[in-house]
Amino acid sequence: MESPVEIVQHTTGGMIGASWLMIAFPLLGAAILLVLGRMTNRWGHLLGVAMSLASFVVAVLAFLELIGLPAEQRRQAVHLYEFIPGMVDMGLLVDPLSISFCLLITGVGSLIHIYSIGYMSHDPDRRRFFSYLNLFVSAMLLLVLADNYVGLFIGWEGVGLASYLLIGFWYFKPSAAVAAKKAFVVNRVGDLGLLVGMFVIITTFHTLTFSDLGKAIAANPPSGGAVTAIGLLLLLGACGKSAQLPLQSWLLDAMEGPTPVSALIHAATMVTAGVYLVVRSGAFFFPEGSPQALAVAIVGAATLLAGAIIGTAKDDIKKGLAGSTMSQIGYMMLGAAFGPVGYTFAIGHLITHGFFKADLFLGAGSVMHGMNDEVDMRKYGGLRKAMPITFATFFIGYLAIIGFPMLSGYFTKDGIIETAIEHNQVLGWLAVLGAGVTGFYMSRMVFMTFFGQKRWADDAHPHESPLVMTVPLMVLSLGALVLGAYLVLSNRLYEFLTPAVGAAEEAPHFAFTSVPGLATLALVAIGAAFAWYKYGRAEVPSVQPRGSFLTTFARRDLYGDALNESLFMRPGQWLTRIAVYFDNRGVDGLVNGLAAGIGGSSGRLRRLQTGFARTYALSILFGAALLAGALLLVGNI
Amino acid sequence: MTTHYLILSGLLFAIGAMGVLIRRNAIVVFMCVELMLNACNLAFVTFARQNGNLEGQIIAFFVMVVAAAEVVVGLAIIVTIFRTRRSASVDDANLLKY
Amino acid sequence: MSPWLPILMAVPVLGAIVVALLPKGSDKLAKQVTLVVSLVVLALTIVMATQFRTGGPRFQFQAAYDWIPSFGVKFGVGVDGIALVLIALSAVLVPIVVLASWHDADGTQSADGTLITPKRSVKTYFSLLLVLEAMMIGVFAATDVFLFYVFFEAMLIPMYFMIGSYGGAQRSYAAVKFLLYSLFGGLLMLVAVIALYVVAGKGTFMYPELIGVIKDPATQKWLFGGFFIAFAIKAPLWPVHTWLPDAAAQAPAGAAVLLVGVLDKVGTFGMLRFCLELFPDAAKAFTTPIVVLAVISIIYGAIVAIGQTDMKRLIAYTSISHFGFIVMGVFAMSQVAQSGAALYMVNHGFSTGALFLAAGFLIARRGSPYIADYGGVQKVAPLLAGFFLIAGLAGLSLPGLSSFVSEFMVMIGTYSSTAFGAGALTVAAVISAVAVILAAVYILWMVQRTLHGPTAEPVKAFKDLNAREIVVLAPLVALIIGFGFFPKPLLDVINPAVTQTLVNVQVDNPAIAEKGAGQ
Amino acid sequence: MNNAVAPTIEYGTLAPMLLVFGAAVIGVLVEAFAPHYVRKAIHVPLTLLSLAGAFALVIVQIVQGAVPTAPVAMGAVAVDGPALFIWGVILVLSFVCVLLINDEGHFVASAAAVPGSADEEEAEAAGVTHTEVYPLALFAVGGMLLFPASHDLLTMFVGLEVMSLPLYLLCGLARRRRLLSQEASMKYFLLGAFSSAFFLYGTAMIYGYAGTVSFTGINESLATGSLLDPLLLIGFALLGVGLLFKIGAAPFQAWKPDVYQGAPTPVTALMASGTLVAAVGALLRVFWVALGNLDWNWRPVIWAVAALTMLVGAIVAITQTDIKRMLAYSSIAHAGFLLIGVLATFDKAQENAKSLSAILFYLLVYSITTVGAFAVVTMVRDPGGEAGHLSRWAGLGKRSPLLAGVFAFFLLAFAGIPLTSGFFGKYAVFAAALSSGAERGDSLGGWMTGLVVLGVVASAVAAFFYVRVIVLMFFSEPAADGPSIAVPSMGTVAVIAVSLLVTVGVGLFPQPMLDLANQAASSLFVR
Repeated sequence: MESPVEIVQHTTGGMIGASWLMIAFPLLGAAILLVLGRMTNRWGHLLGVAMSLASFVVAVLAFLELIGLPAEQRRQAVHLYEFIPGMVDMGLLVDPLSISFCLLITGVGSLIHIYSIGYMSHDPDRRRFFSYLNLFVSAMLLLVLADNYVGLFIGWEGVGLASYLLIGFWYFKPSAAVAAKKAFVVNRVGDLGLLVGMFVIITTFHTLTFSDLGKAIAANPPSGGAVTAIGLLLLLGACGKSAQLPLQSWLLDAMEGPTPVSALIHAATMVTAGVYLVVRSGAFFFPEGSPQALAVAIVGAATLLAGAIIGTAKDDIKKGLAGSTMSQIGYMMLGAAFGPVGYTFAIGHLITHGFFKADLFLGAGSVMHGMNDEVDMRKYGGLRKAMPITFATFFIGYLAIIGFPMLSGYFTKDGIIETAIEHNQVLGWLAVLGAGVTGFYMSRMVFMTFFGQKRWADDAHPHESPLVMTVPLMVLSLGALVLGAYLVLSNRLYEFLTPAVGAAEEAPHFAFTSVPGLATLALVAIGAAFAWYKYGRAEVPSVQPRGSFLTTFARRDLYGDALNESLFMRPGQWLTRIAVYFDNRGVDGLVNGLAAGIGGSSGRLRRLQTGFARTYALSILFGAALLAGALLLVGNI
Repeated sequence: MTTHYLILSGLLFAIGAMGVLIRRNAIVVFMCVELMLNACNLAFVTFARQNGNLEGQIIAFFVMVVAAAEVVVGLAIIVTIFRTRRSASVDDANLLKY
Repeated sequence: MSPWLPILMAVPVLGAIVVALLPKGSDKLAKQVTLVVSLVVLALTIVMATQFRTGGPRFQFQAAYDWIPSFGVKFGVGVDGIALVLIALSAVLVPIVVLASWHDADGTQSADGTLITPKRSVKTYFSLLLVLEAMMIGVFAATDVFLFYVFFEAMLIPMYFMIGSYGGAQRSYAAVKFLLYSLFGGLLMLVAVIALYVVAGKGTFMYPELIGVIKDPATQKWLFGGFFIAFAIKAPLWPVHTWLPDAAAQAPAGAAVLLVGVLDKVGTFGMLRFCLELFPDAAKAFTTPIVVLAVISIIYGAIVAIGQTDMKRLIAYTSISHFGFIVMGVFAMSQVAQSGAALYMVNHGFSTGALFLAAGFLIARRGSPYIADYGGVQKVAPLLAGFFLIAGLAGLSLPGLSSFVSEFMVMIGTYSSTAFGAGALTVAAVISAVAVILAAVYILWMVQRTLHGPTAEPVKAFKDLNAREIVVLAPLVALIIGFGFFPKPLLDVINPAVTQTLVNVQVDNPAIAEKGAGQ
Repeated sequence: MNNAVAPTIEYGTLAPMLLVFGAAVIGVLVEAFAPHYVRKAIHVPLTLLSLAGAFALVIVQIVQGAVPTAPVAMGAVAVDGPALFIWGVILVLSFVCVLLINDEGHFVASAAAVPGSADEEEAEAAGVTHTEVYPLALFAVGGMLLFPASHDLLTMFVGLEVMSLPLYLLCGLARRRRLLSQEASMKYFLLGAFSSAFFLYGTAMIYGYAGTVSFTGINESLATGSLLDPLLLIGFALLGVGLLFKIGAAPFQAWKPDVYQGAPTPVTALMASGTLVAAVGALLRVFWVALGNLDWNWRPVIWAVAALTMLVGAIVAITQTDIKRMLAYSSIAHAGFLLIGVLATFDKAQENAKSLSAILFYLLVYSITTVGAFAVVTMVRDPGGEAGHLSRWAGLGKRSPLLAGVFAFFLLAFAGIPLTSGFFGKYAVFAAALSSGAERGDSLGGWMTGLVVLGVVASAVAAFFYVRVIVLMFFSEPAADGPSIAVPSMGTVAVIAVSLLVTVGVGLFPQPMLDLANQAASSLFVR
């Protein structure tokens, strides 16, 4: 049977044909803001928002045009230009998968742009901030729209760059500078995987374009070995970008960036690029039940637990959310391991997560905004009266993420869990357990922040944020409320994605009363209750108590950094020192030594020139004897 | 019959060379060189006899003339040096070295 | 007989003479004349490049005049695609360098008033620069092996004086090291050149007539060795690289740009042009060891770069790593890899050029090349910081910037090469890919220590880039980004030449991918 | 025997040589009879005109193309293509050297006066000068003409002495640092006499072997007789000593640094250029013409000598601190490069023309550059005379860029950098050597390549000390009490200009000179 992923229509017309505008607008915005510089300080942020909105409009129009088409025509390739002659052309692939990402990116992105107007209003460098945000949006869109791996890779690194710039936005803080560098370098480790993966792909299939790839594979199904290699390499790339084990360590430090950045890049969009990569390549390189698919599942499960555990111990609200992000993406990865159905729920969870996690982050940002940038939850407490709107929206996001029935998270997460259990009991139940932990740490966060008694610093005067910040919160929380139900019930998302990711043997059906589902709910409830018992009812010490071994373990990010430190950084530094020494003393030393040797021999030889005429005469006689001897010798050979 | 003469000339030449190497006084050194030239003359004459042609003997005359010229030049130089340094030792003139 | 190339060489020479003959104290005039001349050359080059027919014969704008008949030497010039782009590179870089080193010879003062370089003869500097330009054009344009050699060696002298008289504290050591190192290689090459002439017995040095003439494998190996060592020193390849960090660190920024950006390319250019096509069997036989050396250079250069404390030395070591890539691409014997390598030569010129110049501007403000003396520059000089960052990103070949395309092509072409010793090539490509991580470390660490963090006390006094400096850096950045997304114009010129090369080397290594979508 | 034929002398062919000798004799008469205040006025034009005239005569012969194909003067002298070329070169060199000699202040007022003594001061005060230097120089030049043109060993010996004896004297006549000068003179004399004794004894043994001293005769008897006769081999070795001593090949190089340093610089220039050219010419004649059939025996030996000479010259020069001494070692190294050319002989004599022209070309460009370099040396002065010590040259480029630039260019030419004459000289010799090595059935084929590689290594080492001087002149700061730059006389300017012109011109367009050399070499040596 011919899998749908092989059918591609080429188009130039219509809004789809013009979908490159989506990338162009923000890019233009970034360029203007960066080139014109200070001149644009006054209106720069507005331009940024405008550009982001513009590409959102384009995305919506393209989306409408796409769903206007019959299902089998919903993969539209747009050829842009010849990139590397004889190897790859630059083109876009507008299909349900990419377009849904476009909507998420531009939609949530625009909201966060708007929010940032208020959040960054006091920052002298707001204009630069918006230029980076635009750059990010454009790169991210290129990532998801590109119809080949090279284009994807360019976007991939582009978002990496934007993330680097934005984490290091407050470059004068050494911690921020270091965090930015760390994020980039760790990501590069993943990029290595993606890069080598591309080597193998092009060598095996002679193309890097998704559509041709489909044909090539259909034409001659490749050996398992190559595909497994490709799959694992791509997975490495995904781990880097999506902060999955073992490349998770950068994400928590990335919170050094301004909160909107954490919301947009390190929660809603960029970090999910790994999931996109897996799903996009799924049809080619991650067939169900293949070892590489299993690897994806394991990574996902491991990360979702690790992230959750880290989340339980963090007092820094943003770091807590970061941990939860890791964990949620772990869920997506887990889902992405199990074929079309899994893809559906993974993408679904990705979208809903995009909403409620952005909601939560921006909420946290709003809290910090009111608490003059205090991030330690032990200095919060009882904020629900001080900032009601923020509280309300944050609370909705909270319910959504812990999977409270009928909210977004509930549908998508349960979908993943059930699919997982269908395919792999162990990992599935681990996911259930993870849900329970989620219930605990999210409740803990809510209780510590909004309930209980005030633990504010004396100079703190918490106040509600301006509308420009709260309106986006409301919109996002609305999404957090309803989106899951809309996507999952009656398989809307599944049907929509099928042309892009292929069809399953049997369409998924969401069961409200399934054993895993109920178990999940129960565990979540227990977790929430325990959180209430520890942080809601009881007094919260405003200084961190030195917790048990387990707590420290979690606080230290499961010793991930310590591991990198001792495993890579220190040996690396030693290696560098040795190499430098070797280069100066060894290689260069050899050269200089040779020179010195010649010089020395010269110094010795000139001593033979004693200045005594009789010595010279001797040398002449000597030479004469040698000459005669040699001649006789040669003559008689 | 002529080999003896050759051996003699060889000995003379060797003695001259040795003298150049071991004697310090410039005059003596120079005389040793002259000795070497005369050894050559002897050899020439001998070979002329051996080859039965006159060239060798003619050459001998040439050599004498050249040797005479050499004496003139040589003595001039050695005397100047002696006047300057109050010594005719070859080894004392040892400023130019290394 | 096309006059293009001779004119292109004559203009700078005449310019140099004019500049040298200017009356005393007319420094400003000298600079202006130099700038004008270099711009004229650039214009001529652009016009010439537009005349170049990609479909046409391999060598175009050919001209050959008898020079030394009794040695069989002709003044023979002509360009194929690769030579053309490299000549264009030189023509682009020179005016930029002229502007960049506008005050290098005037004697510069650091922000805190200490004298960095004393006043030196301005006229000499700029006339040397023009002479160098003529020779750079000549060396790429020469189709007569002897002529190539002559330029190859003669180029050293102006650069030697530029480093020696206008460089930093250690300049004379660096200059002598540079000269002797290259001279030694060159002399070995001279032996090979003569031997080539003798063995070929064609009575000519004209390159096209010498292709495929040397049959005996043993002879090929010896001659290959003679050429290769010279080029390896020039490139420079590990382990004969140690002259570059000294030279580049001591040279004034402008000279360093030309040294690393163009002069060293002669090495890799020579490998591609001479080592491969004149001695194909030897080239194939030596592929594996040379690729091993290249990979060592890539990784080793990157690691040592990380450990540097001196900005210019660091950049020099990054170049060693990049040259490793170029050499690897050349000897991967595949269309993609070699096109990538040729493209890399150009892109590296732009990226490293920008990096050296930006670093130079930084150093000119502080008077110290040491990274530790900086910090928080972005606060006081955001423009400078921005350019420096972009240049750095080009240095770590960030996708979307020109260097990525070439590095990507080299690696992918090497990996997928089916040439002799393909197994080794595959491994080499994978190992070399590790460099993308190391590159991120050495560039971003430098960026972090110089641009970011709290602003260091002496840095506070920095002025941001002035108009001249912006004019210097902007075109480079534009080219870097432009060719990052549209490498096609360059590749279309390069590809036919590479194809011809591969034909002459008798390697059948077709393009690895059929055309992508939409073709 | 009794019907002896009257000897014939081809005066026309020998005219250049005779003119020089004649002028020299007249010079002696002038010394004898003219009052001292007019002597110089007579000597200078006399010398210069005679040299110019001789050169003109050479040109005439070349233009006429009436190059004799047989030895003249009863087989004593061979005025063939190479000889004429060498004559031309020597005459040009000696002309420019006389211009240098002509310059004030190089020569002692009264050689007889003890240095530092009262009568020396008197002599200087009186402004007397040794005008004998002019006839002496002419005699030396005459010897240089005869030496490479002689066609039997006796004539060669006489030529050798006629060339050397005046030089011995000239070496001792420096005005400044007279002790050094006299010492140089004595060393040169003793060692020269010593080596010529070897030459003479070698001649005797060859005579004993061949029964004749004429090259033709020796060559013929080699063709028939045994090549393993000890008489022949030892005789050849002793001849070699004399010749190699003159060109300063190791291990006979010891005299060169001392003498070059001690002698008055104009004389050094004459020795470094003229003597070298003449000696190499003579060497070629003996090795190629007389002993051409013996080359299977001597090539390995000369191979070793060449290698040793190049390396010793290049390496020892590195640590020299006196400019003239350094140039002396450089000239030793170049002698080694020339020997590479001497080795480049072929089976078919006709091909030897290639090597021959290479050597002639090398001699031309090298000697001219050398004269120029020494001319520059004469201009850099301290209160006590020329600033010999290298440290005094520091920063010269700052104080007089032009002079320093010219000198740097000469040094680059010595180092053989392309676009200088020196490069093409080296190239020609190396090419000849490699092609001779490449010819089929040459047992030394690989060895020749090895020697050339050794040669380039040596030139790389040599490059170091040339470059070192450039570094001193340009890259280091001038000393406070740096040497003064003498206001050059017209003569010196002319010398520097000429040699610069040749070095640059040949560096850019070597073809004309190559044509000359080829034409000269095409006819090869007469046999």
